[in-house]
Amino acid sequence: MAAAAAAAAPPAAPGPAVREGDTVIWDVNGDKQALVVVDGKSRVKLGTTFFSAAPLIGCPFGAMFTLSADGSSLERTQYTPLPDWDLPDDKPDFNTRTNDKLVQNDANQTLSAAEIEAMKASGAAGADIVAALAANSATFAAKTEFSQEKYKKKKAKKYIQLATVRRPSGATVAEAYFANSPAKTNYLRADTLALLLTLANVGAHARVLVVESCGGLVSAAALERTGGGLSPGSGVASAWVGGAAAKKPSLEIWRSFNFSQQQRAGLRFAPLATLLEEAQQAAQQAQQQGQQDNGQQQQQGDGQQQQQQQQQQQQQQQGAAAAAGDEAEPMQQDGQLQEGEQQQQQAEQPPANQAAQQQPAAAAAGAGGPRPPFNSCILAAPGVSPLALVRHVLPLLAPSASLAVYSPWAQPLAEALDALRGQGQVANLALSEAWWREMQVLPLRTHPTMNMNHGGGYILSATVLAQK
Amino acid sequence: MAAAAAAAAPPAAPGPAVREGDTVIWDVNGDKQALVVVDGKSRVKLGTTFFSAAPLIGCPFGAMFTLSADGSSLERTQYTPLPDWDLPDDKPDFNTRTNDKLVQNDANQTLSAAEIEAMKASGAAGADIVAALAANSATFAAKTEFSQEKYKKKKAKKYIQLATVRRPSGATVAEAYFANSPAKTNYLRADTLALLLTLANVGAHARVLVVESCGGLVSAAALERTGGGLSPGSGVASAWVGGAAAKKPSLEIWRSFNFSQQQRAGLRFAPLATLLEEAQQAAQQAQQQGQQDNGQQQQQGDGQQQQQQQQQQQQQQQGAAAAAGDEAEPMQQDGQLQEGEQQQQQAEQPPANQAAQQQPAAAAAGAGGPRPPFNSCILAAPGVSPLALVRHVLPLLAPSASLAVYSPWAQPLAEALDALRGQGQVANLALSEAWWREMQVLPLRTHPTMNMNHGGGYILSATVLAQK
Amino acid sequence: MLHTPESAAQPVRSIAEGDLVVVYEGYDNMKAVRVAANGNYNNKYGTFPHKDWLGRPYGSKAVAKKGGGWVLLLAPTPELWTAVLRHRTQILYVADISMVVARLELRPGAVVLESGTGSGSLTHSLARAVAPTGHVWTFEFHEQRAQMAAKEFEENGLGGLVTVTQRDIEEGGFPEEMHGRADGVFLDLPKPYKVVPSAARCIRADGMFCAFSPCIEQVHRTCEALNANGFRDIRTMEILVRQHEVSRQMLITDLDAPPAGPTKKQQRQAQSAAARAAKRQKIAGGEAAAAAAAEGPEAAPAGGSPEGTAGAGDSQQQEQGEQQGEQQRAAAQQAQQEQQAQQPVQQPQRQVVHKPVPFGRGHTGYLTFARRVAA
Amino acid sequence: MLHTPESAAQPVRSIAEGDLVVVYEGYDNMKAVRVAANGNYNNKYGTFPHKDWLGRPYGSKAVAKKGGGWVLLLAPTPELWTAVLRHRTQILYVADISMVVARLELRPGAVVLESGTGSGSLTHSLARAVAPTGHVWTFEFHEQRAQMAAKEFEENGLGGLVTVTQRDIEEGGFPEEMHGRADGVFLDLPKPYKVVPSAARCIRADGMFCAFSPCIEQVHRTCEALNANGFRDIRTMEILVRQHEVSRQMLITDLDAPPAGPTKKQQRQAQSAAARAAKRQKIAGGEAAAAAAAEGPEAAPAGGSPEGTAGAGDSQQQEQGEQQGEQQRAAAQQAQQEQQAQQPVQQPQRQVVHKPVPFGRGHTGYLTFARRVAA
Repeated sequence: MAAAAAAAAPPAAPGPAVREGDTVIWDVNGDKQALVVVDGKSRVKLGTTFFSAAPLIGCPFGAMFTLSADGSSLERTQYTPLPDWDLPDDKPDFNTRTNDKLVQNDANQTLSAAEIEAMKASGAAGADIVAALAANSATFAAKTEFSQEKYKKKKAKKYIQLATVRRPSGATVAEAYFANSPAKTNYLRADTLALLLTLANVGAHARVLVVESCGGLVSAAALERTGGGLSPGSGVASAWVGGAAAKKPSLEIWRSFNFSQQQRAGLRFAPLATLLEEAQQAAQQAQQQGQQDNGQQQQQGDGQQQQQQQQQQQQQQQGAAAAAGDEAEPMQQDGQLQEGEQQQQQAEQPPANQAAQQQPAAAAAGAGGPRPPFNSCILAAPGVSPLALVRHVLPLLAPSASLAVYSPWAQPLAEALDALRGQGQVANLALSEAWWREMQVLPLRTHPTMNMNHGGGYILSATVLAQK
Repeated sequence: MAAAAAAAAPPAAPGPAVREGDTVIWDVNGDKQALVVVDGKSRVKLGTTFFSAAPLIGCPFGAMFTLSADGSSLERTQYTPLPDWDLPDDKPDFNTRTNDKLVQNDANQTLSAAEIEAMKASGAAGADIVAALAANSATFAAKTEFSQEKYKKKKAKKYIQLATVRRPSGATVAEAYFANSPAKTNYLRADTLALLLTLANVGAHARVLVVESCGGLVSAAALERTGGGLSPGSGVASAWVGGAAAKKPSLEIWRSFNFSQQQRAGLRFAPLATLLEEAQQAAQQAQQQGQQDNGQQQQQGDGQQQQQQQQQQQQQQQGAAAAAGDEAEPMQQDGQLQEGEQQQQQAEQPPANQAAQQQPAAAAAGAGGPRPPFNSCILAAPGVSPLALVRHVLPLLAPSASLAVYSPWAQPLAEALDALRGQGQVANLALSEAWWREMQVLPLRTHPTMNMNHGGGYILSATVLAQK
Repeated sequence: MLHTPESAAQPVRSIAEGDLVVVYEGYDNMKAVRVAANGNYNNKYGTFPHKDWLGRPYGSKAVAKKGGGWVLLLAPTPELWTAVLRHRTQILYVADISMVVARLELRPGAVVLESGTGSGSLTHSLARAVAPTGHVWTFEFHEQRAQMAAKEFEENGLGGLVTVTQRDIEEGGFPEEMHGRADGVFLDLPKPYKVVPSAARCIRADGMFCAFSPCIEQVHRTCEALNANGFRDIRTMEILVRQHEVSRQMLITDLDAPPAGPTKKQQRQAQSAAARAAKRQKIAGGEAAAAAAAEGPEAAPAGGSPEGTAGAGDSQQQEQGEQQGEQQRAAAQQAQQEQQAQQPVQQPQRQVVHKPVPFGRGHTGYLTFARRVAA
Repeated sequence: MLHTPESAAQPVRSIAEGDLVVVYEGYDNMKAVRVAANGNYNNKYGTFPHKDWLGRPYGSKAVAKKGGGWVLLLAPTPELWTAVLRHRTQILYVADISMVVARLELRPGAVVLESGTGSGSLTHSLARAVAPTGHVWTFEFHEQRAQMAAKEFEENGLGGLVTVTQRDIEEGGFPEEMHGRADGVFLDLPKPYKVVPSAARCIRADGMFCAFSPCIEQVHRTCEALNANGFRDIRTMEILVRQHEVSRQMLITDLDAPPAGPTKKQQRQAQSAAARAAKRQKIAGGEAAAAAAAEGPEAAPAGGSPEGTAGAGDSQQQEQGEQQGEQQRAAAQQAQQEQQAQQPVQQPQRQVVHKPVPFGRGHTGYLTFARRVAA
């Protein structure tokens, strides 16, 4: 029934396709995700075998692959609707049986291992094998709905190998890391990241400051939302504590986002100490300028002047950054998930469309990334005292800037809120906690998921006030 | 359809009935609850009028009352199934309309005020009036489901007055306070109370220690679960901090539970200092006895001996308590909710079946309430440092006793857990948070409720260890 | 409302005539004000002439003409707009909004379809996400609402990013010219499942669908329709946000000490300190501030506990206290600090604690996402 | 298992032959053991002869014959039983259990019907609630499970309080002799709505009904049946419990100081301190303890932060650390304290923090309650 209806659905208009050098999320059965740079040499894993990723080039994002019948190659496959929905709501016998007469015993499968192998050899789809296993299980029909689902899931994991080529975005990359290597993004959940971006008012033309210990995920997601440095001054500055000499932490996840050169040019890495120095210099210059232009309407004057200064300074800084190695670090593919060494090595090669980023073209609008003051700020470095960090970055923020601070622990944020309240530096203080939950929606089987992630953490948000 | 089926439901076997002197929860429309002692003089409010509560005497708990047609008296009413379920699932036009053409305007009711009054005068039920209002509203049909529900609820509140006589129990009293005077029970939610009783292993024959600032709700609910002092030594000791001379806090909610004399005799009020002194005396006597009985198997000897001592001491203590005014406090009906002064005054009269509690009959099994050591302990006094309080009461608790501590704030409990962990005094430490939520379940309108209580608080639970 | 090339060049923005300002009086107490040279803003703290605001940076404090009351002048953002806009329908709040924007994978340049427009709360965030080169096509069945929304988008500077059309999407689907053009579709309609075939025609391969439905029955039908109409990765989720209130609590640690309530003298001192603080600071409403200080909203121990600080109210008052504006709060804090300074040994250290605001928003709706099949 | 007149008279109970003991090795790591004079309990920490336990009070620490490993001997309670029982079916946990018992308004003397018995997790709590004079009539469709449950109830001393019967309640309803006798009925069946008419016959006026259903469709049908069969106050709810993990965190406050990682010497010191602590304390498995100390489960700063204490693992290890038994934890703490004592100025104060255990149990089921109409 569902299958028939699906056949009636017209083909979709084309979407973006995989270009050579793009990073993709290679999602196997929705269980495991790997970030893979697709070029002539990289490989992807399906089942127990690695295959060349070359067939992915030119495929639309969202394309699906299975093993060929003989298991020797990847094969594009057409989507078919899930059979879960074929069950009519009024099917009388569904969900009736409890395990009433079932004696616990594992020898209930009448399909032999040889028969299963024969099915596989004859090119039967994994879904068919699972169906056959269920049909030939003496106990399947007597199982409860939960046991049936569990059984089918277990078997599907074994016999169905379906990979989807996903486009990296803030949402998909966050979920892939969280499911596979959560420590690399410091357990930042996708919904919490989404809230941070919203509460910090990140958008095109924003000047965003990020301090994070999430591997660069926050900076990259913010850059995606700004569209890169679309206008002079806008983009993302990703900064860290520890003084001007502190080693840059690992913040390389942006490399998985397939940013264009121009977009990448809106992203800047710098120690907080450098940004604070810039802010101080700008303030001094503004003061000098203000004394000169005393007759003008002051704020406006400051603005124009500051804009000119910024453009100058950005050009200077660009040269300096290239020299100082701001971009010169090795292209480690930190974003590598779950997959083996083979891909890891592939990934460490700079991809073709990203290799050009140190070229002069990066000197376009927004090049070099934003300088203080920022009007949007996300702090997601829970190892640093939130109160100390907020106080540290306040001189970098423009009045009325939006500020969002993440921590897995409520108490440090509560103490920060308590200390900041009523001091005239910020207003609109809130300590929020997101509670996120997925539902299984299926005929006669609708309920929230049985496993749940309680680790969304806490967010302190505020609006910065003008200081005299 | 539903109505027809309901008519087929056989009448229920009789349940408990209201006796003169009982406390009942007078629940109006499920919105407002009042605790009322039912006697010849007390009054209950329905609509804007107070009525004598006398008609409640002899009624089964669960009985429902409405206003008589002329509004002058209370009338027992039969339950009818709710009409919400009469809507067939496939009714085509339901839930279709949005407020598409609705211009915001309040003059959409074609039923005049005079017509409504006439309906009331002719004895129409509130439900009929609400239905008429909906039918005569020019905009009702165009409203969304949410707007329709809101409209009907608002009108129902105005025109339907239905009161239910509820039996006070831990669950119903907790909910009544929480909905009406939450500060009196320190915002203790019914589900949190339920968890505390479970985690502290409260049951018949338990020796329960309670320290609370919830008006006595916790002590009363624990006493209900123990069934009173069903065996010598068992029951509930409700204690407080502040030294032997500290004034007893308000802990009177037990008076609403209709405990029998025998049940009440299992409840004891005392300063913690007094209990600690008793524990010390018992330990000294046990040591002396232990030295005498050195040949016996020691643990067993201690037990028997302790039991004998306890019985002696209880008898002594009972006399002392009566003299010291342990029971002599005025019968304030702190439990009074929402209702006016009239009932308050009524309630302050000692009800007939409770007045006898100081009589010698209270000297039955369990009389005087339990003495240390306790094997079950609930601490629900958030104004006291949980760590200090746990350490304070540990000498009162038997090895392997179950301990549960409530606080609306997580941090003091976290610090207590951190300090107690690995110290050998308790094991099985856990810090839990309950997340409780109601659902609206109706045809095509099923969803979690839109308003939600997030204030279930936090519970620290542990098992006490034997000390050398 | 949104960031612009101008705000990127000059992030310290000054208030100008015709600007929309969010006037902040306290948490959950804000108003949208359009600045007019001869306008006045009035509240219980006094009268604030708009002309005093001109040229001052956003984020400034504005003081009333008389009495010293103050408000804060914040730059509007989609989040602040959601807090101040006029509700014509039930609106989406920040948690659902952030999830919708993130999982529709919107980014600058994207094209998104929305139905219905409602009060325009989400529309502002969609516009921010697709600016400057993308577009929001939003459809509203109700004519008056469509007109009001169009006016607001124009006034808020979204005119070039958002197009509102009056249309019955449930009956007619999206216009044919939208077919194949959408990166994402968002539906907040009673029967989203009726629109799934039309959405499938509009969304390009690998684009995203989202429906917001309060009731599970509609979700069920929507998922079934999605499965049958060329979507996969069908996921339904719920996101709630609860706010925590932060306070300082003095927990009893000496359990043998008899509970010593504050003396009458201490109470008097606290009250007069609060009154002095209010007067000296020239903050709004000395009377209100003194009352707040007397209640001691942040210092009240757990209600029901017999021990209290000066005039501490019970927990209910405490919660009301938490909701009070920062003005009273500041005065109360000042008064307490003053009192502490006077009696350093009698005031034990207070601990900072937090707990969820007990009575909050619960369910809003289920969000169902699905991805359009590539092939 | 339950309190008795004997335990009321003598709450300090000693372990005797034939007793059921809950052997506690760590949080979420417990086993039920029946004490036999010649029995042995074995785990990775060593061998524990039962005879050493006899006569010692519950709540005692038992030390292994060799190696100094220890376990705790706890008295069984319905909650501990739920943690150790053999799962024959999905079971109810403490949050649902406490809600069921409270809202069925059970109290000593009450009569309650349960179907199905399942693994008997809830049954123990029902028995505690109605003891000593009430009764639990519990029905199980599956014959083997009914027999196993009956045996367990008998062994756990509930024989007089609980009667297990093999019966298909969905098809046949409760036995006629139960009509009008129940104060409460609890159903955990795939189709509880089929049993509502029978439950209505069993529950006395003002008595309570409860059904546990994982899926909302079953809840829907049950509510409809309740409304049609003489019930009111129909309420459906969900209760989840999330556990919080407590740790000490050292948050960076000097933001200009270059991140000084621990020196090799400090790392070596920490490791050897842990090893010494493990050896000196004779606690179980010095190797495991030393490993735990080296990981520093409670002292690790936020994962991903470049600063760390001696050999601190990342957050994932930290979470595993939280789940470790208290034995390793104790050793790790000891080692840290020793290290701190050696370097008092180099170790800043750590702050106690808590957060929800991220990966926990989610939905279990909906609880639907209803009250039998009086008249």
